[in-house]
Amino acid sequence: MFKNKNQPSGVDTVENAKSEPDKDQPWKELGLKQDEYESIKEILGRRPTSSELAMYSVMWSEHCSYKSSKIYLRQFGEKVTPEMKKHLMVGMGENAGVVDIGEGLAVTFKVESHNHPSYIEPFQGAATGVGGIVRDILSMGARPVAVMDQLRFGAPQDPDTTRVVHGVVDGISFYGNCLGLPNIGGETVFDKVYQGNPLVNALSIGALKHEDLQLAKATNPGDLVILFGARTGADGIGGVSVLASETFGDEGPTKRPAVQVGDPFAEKVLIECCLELFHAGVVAGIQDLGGAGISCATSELASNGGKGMKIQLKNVLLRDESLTPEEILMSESQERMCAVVPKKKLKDFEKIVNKWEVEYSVLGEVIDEDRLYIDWGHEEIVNVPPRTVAHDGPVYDRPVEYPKYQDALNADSSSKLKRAETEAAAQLMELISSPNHADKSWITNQYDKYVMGNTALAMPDDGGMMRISEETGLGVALATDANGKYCYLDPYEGARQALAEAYRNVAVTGAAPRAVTNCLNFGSPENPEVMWQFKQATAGLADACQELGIPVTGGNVSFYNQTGETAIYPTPVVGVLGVIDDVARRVPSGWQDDGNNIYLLGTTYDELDGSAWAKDLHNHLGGRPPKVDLQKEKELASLLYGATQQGLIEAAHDVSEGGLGIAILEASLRFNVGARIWLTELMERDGVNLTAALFSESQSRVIVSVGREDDVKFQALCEARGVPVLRIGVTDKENQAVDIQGVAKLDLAAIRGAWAGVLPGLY
Amino acid sequence: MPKIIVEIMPKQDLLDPQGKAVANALVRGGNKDISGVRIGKRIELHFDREVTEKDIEEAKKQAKEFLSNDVIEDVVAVTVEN
Amino acid sequence: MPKIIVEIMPKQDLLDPQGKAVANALVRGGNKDISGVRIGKRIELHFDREVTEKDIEEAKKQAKEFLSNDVIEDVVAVTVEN
Amino acid sequence: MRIGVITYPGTLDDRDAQRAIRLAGGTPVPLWHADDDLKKVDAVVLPGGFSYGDYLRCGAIAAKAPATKEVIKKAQQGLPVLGICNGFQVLVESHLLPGGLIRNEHQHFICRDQKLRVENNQTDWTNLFEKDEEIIIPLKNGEGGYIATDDTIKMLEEENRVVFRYLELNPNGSMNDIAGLTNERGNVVGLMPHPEHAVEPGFGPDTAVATRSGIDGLKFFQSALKALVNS
Ligand SMILES: Nc1ncnc2c1ncn2[C@@H]1O[C@H](COP(=O)(O)OP(=O)(O)O)[C@@H](O)[C@H]1O
Ligand SMILES: [Mg+2]
Repeated sequence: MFKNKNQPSGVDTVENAKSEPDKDQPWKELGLKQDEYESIKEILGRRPTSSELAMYSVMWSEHCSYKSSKIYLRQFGEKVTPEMKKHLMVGMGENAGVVDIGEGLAVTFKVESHNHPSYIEPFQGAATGVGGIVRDILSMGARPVAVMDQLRFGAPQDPDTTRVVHGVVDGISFYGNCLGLPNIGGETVFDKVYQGNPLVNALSIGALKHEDLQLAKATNPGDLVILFGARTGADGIGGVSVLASETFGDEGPTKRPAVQVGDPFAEKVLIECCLELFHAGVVAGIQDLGGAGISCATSELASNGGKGMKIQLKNVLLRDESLTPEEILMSESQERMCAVVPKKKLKDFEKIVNKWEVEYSVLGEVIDEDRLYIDWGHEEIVNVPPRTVAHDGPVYDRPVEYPKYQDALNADSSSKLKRAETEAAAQLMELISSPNHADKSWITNQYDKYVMGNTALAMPDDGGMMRISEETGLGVALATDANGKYCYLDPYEGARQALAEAYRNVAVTGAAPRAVTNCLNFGSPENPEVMWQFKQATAGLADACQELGIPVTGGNVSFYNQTGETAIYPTPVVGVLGVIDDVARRVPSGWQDDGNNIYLLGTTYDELDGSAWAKDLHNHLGGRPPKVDLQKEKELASLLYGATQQGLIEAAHDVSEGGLGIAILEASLRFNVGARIWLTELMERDGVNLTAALFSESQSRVIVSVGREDDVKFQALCEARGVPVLRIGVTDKENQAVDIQGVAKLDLAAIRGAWAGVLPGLY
Repeated sequence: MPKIIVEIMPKQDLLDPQGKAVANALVRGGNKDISGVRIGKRIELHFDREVTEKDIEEAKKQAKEFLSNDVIEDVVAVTVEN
Repeated sequence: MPKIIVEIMPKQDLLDPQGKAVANALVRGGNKDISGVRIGKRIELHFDREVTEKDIEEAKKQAKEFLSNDVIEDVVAVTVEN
Repeated sequence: MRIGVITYPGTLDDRDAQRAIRLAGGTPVPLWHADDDLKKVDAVVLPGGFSYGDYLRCGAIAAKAPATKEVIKKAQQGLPVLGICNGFQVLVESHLLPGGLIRNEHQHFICRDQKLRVENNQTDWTNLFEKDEEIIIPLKNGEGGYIATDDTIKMLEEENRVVFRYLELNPNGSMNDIAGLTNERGNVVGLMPHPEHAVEPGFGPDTAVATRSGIDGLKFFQSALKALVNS
């Protein structure tokens, strides 16, 4: 595609671009639109060289430029008050946001998608997804300390789902375990809407001292630009622009660009090497290489620092000598970093990378000019203003259209479904043994949750929690959520709900929510109805963050998750980070002691639209998702925080998908301690019937267990904070059962059998 | 014992981290002349009887569709030892 | 490219769970005649020049001492492709 | 007492092992794989992880490292050596312990709280346990299936060199449920599960008493300290 027979070296030079202005160029094959190509010509005042074309095409791809989402993402920054920014050291726009957690410490966290590569080659796709997000965290100067994974698979029984599940879980397990990062949580959802478009999102979190913060900037002319880590090869060339920026045809992926192959060992060594470089103070700026490889690293470092660079591309260490300059610029080979190093620190830099046996080469230097020059030997092949590549890409205000199906969908409420209250127990058992509510340990047991010795909570608790300071016990909790069904019914409310649920899941662990990340998984932006969903969801999320008073610190957008005309449910994965002053106060999601009181906090409404009861038991999806009241959510979180600070709560578990019934079973299964439950008072107080009491998915609800000696105190606290509280049962260690009075006495062993066998049976 | 031997290697263009690690170890150990190492699989399919043409056909099919992953690997040989 | 190919298999009388898992999958898929599967390694050592007798000697030594673990594996072949 | 912990490229649990030594009352000494200087330590821990990415065979490349060669020499003279998971694999590849470790029977990595029985409490790393004591420590490995020839297995059983055996569930298909071994002299012990992850209340395995409160791993390191004091 790139060879030019007229040049002796076969390379298209800047000179050549001037002398041969009318040469045909493969802009279309590279994913550019006609007007985008024209505007490149306008910027340069000539046609681009083939290398420049390669750079612009990858950097202006949807995945790298956020061209369809930019105008909506802005509101995450705009709808932020100074109060919300109080703890924010680095906000959106950097590799990852950085949040002050006190004691001179900070954490950085972000979630990112690797959906398309993971469908084509599930193992390597998922593995390199973990690798990529970890490098983002590392590039902020932080030591990565944990990962999480948010997964959406197709129908559980479909043979292709088996392929994807095995590959993805193996890939995450392989890469994360080998890096020595505990996996502390995630999501697993099955739905046939994700059949041809599985979602593989990976989250990483890192910890740093305030003074260790690094930025991706080249600000000092004369500093050296050094590429280090793995050699550059032919893998993943144009993967980002081609793969993640287009819809798969009905027949599945047609383009099979070379996939990226991950080497977690190389990345582990790179992490240790980078941390040593940071602490030795030898780097002035650093950027990871992910999508768009060297094109991205050079142009972003220069653009962020308001400077330029002069690069000799022949200095790039290659795995395969036959790579063309265009391919080198576009290669997405993994496990590489780009550092800006003052000349006088070069010796120190070399000493450290040599210790870790990491290869490096000096590509060029920072210049005091708004220009990125790249030479190939003696020939100039790139001469561009870096900002135009990195930041001034096209911005689209895509057509938006209210979906034709939306009104009918919202009108199709679940109220017509039969509520057979005599079958409630059977329905509960059916739900707990459906793939979406069954035990996920077949997956999570493949992940190391112990490494580093700082994991305070992990699967199956509601949020993951890490100790950050060994001296004081200061730590952070993290949870992510997204309910695609709710978002399909109402993307605005659904996005608010995702935030509310993640927020609640952090609150139940005993931590105080502080910051947000997100990964917005949607269909094609070229479909106006999808764009409407996107517009609604981003507005919902931004408004909700403002209401809860916690800022978005960063995130990622994944479009084109659609096969033919069928898009996935809008799936905005929202991650909430909380802070806890001593992880010793953490609260698990299951009761342990005998005879403790079980309370339901919050109010139950008749909200079964979009519920697991409707979808998983009746194959119905329609109506309106549950209402979200963020003021209540805030009060609930603050109550939980106060109660855990006083050590009043033994266990807390949020009530979400599957409703109260599932929450009770989960809290009992956690430590194999049963419960006696009564629901009549609840039904009377809230005016709901048994089906709603058990299966409604009303928000702002949590079940807690409280020791008898703390009862009075706890109830008083609830009253003072105005949180509805109702005793619904008592824990019961003797009877190995969950006895729901008037419904059924369910044997714990039977529940466990039904719950634990599902995933192993399928995969 | 009659057997079919299927040999599979990582695709030339793609990174072979395992091969790289072993190459480095060999070089560290003094084998300076080795320019690279690649590591693949050798899969033996055993039979209780003579191998037939049909078995070979089937093995070739399985080699491509199941035993290897054609996105990242090549089947480099399918041979018979009777 | 000149290369030496080293082939290594798990010892005959030791467990090979991976081979067993593949055998089961093949049998489930309809290949009823396969009596067993064993999975070993095929290691290619690449050279930028012709392979010499000395290289082969050295490769055989490495195959025994490093590339395989003689407690659990056998080197079944060391061949040259020039 | 100074206990060295070797870091290879790809080692993961080195800091955890150091923490465990500290909590047991010893002084952890970080050792670097490329150094043949063991800094006069009184004992050595080969920690868990994926040295050299576990490529070729787990532990195979690390077995050739200068620090490992020194450990092999000193172990033959009686230096207490504990190999955990990847460290066990290094000991096997170094032929300090017999047999081999291969991919788990079920083909998956597995991380779980594992019950073990202490079969031999006469080693440098187990002298504080009761014989037949049942303990729970985390297990996490992809290639933990222990195999050996029938003769080797017979010898190990006859000489009481199986130190730990898996109880309730054999997580990786190990022969005779073998979780850990010792050498003839009892100074070298290797096991797949991770005692260094069960040393601090709040961060260990779940127990019947409280979430993540198991600290059965502490006795490994305390045993070594005791052995050193007595020697
Ligand atoms: N893919 C995954 N990776 C890691 N942890 C997971 C994954 N899927 C589920 N989990 C964990 O398993 C537990 C149960 O999951 P789930 O039932 O989905 O929780 P919830 O209903 O609270 O969202 C949680 O701790 C969750 O973090
Ligand atoms: Mg939850």
